[in-house]
Amino acid sequence: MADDTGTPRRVEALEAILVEKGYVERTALDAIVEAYEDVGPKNGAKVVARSWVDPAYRERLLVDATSAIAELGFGGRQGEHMVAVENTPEVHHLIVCTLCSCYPWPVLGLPPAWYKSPAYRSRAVIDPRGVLADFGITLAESTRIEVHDSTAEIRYLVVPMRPPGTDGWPEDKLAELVTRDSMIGTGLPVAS
Amino acid sequence: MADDTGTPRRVEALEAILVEKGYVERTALDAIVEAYEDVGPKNGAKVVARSWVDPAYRERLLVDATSAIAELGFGGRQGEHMVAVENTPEVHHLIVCTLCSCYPWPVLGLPPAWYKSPAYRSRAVIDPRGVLADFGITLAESTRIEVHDSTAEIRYLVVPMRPPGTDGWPEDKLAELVTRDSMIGTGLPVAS
Amino acid sequence: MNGAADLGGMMGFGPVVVEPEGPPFRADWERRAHAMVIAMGAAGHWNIDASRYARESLPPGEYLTSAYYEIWIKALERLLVAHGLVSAHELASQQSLRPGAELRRVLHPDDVRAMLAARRPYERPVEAAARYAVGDRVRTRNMHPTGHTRLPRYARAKTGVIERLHGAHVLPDSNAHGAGEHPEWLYSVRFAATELWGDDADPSLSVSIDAWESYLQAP
Amino acid sequence: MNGAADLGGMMGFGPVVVEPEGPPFRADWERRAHAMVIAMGAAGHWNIDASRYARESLPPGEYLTSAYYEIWIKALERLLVAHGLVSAHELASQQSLRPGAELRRVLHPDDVRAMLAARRPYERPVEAAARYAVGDRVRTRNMHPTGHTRLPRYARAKTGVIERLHGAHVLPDSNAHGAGEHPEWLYSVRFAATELWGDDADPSLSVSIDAWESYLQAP
Repeated sequence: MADDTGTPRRVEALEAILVEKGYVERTALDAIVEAYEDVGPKNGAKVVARSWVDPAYRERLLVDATSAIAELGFGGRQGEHMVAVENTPEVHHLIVCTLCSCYPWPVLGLPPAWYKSPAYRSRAVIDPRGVLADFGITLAESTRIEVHDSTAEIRYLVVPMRPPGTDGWPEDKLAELVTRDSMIGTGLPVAS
Repeated sequence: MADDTGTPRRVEALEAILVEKGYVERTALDAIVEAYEDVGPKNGAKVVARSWVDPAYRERLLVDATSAIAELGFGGRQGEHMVAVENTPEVHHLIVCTLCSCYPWPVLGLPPAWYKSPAYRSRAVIDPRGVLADFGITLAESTRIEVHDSTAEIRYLVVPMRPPGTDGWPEDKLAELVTRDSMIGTGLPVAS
Repeated sequence: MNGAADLGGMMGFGPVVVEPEGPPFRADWERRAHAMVIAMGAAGHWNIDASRYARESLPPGEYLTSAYYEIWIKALERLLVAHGLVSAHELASQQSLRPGAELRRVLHPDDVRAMLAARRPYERPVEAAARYAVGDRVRTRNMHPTGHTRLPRYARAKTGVIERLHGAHVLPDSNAHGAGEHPEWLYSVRFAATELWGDDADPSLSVSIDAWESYLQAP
Repeated sequence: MNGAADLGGMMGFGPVVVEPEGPPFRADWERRAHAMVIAMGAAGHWNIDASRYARESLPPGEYLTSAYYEIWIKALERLLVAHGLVSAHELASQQSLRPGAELRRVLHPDDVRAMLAARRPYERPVEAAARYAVGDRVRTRNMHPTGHTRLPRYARAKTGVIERLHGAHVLPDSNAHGAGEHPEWLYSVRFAATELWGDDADPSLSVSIDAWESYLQAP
């Protein structure tokens, strides 16, 4: 949808204007870009894996996610007020921001394009099973779905169910099973 | 908003395809175009002027507008089920079609672009006084506004109030005061 | 459907751009587009409700950035393709690549005036008596079909008063999808603006819609 | 406002185009746009709610046909102009034509990491006790402000149940317009899909929103 030539030029021109006026330093922009290259769903995967192996941590995560996540060193912008919601055989959680693109940056990184798309934002709250089908996911009809629309500064992290056949796995190997989408609710952990 | 070159070419190409396939005859299209050049708000103005001078006609118009309008020779497509609503010092009527562009073709002709615009369709039902202000109209605060959203095949005609100082005027002179917008509710008759 | 066409109550479009009274077309392609839609409608392969559904089904961004007769022509193209009368490839290449199909009816130039002047009422006889009478309080249903409906979003799950009966009319919700006319009683229902838009709304304002009986329930 | 950003329940956008896990940016201009929005946000001339309001105020057709970071950059341009930091003429000519104004704060490269890692909570102390408790039934207000709000249209005038208390948070409806933080208790409110979407909705589905106390009333 972006104009393939107009928009990059527009952005470049704006940067030049802001720099010339002394409002931004190019190296500050570089530093922001660089900072977000490092942040991604691997952070959240560590949180989930820890909750799978450490019942006390799981408890803390479900009661005060912001603090529990900070224990692992994650936090900051767009993660100030975290809530973790846990999938069970009875309930599946799905996160959306219908009004814009609210997303827990410190644990999942910046959101993928589909998360910000009108297709996802419009349909997640009225037809989540249809949305899950777009992701190749079919839940049991008996599974309830709870959709969380991030309308405030609360950021949600889905704790997916630990896959069967992973007893005794070390935490870092478990973390590899935890996909970005499984922590949004549009996916499941990789089959072990 | 229309692509100034792409759309005319697209329409022309479609016409050529339909003609080549034998689906439409160009002269039939010409005849449709010609037919709607003749139809305009002057028809509705005659209806309104008649209702101003003939109390029995006014009564028939308010009870069964389709038949009353047919008395003057107007009717047909997009005028099958007419309802006339009369402005008074207490109530001002405003017509809109929020869902598309329903409009009483036989009495008002084809709708102006603004009638079909998102700006008009979105705002007429929630902020009609703001819409009227765009048309330069300010009603008394004590005047109630009744908006009619044309969601079915009923087509509405507003009968505006007869301007003061027109006693004894002949019908055809009165009709000249009746503007298109005054029969939609976005205008008032021309001051006499 | 909850498409881009359902505009009542939306914000952000700016002021209405008023035009003086005059010819309704601003370019010749608009005249031809309008005429083609009417001529192909006369062919009898689809009805007015199907046309409206084709228009409101355009992707919302496209709907809102198209001139009105562009919406009409894009919807006409979709209907032609859906009914197998023109192929998508023909539209893309802007030329006819195979002979036309057999149309149910081809509009002849001599018949145009009579066709446009003809009343084609949407009222139908029904056996059932009207369930509601003028003055009755009714509540609109909270419904969000993916198909066509003429109950706008702003007027769903709202309580109003029956203002007029219009007889029984063809139901667009089924007619648009070739599922029959299923005529139902049609009513004007009037709502206080405070019911539609909340306590901050203008108390001197009311809005009526025309609503089929199945859109309504007891309050 | 009832702008194009308020997308919950709309239809016609087609399926979700799924992407594999990977870098969130698809072009370099997206990286720069994102970084500029953050850097100019750090200058302190507007807050996050004002940024959101600038985005949702874009003309709906433009909003829906813009890539997401285009929306961000267009809104940033509007904020810069509204705050007198860049002129519309400078944007149109794509060059700076006069010296910059005095910014409240210029983000230094060395401070970037610390700024991004800092918690900047939106919770505020308030004296008032929370009016509602977990399990209480509440009804959302029917409100249609022209200004910013975070109560989506699909969840207005609907009855739900308090699911969580989040403390008192900055109220976007006033903060977006520079009218103060006016913190209020913030709740998760859960609605049955049948309440939001009617009897035809999936009975196994619920949707929660986070709602400030002034969005709620007794049912």
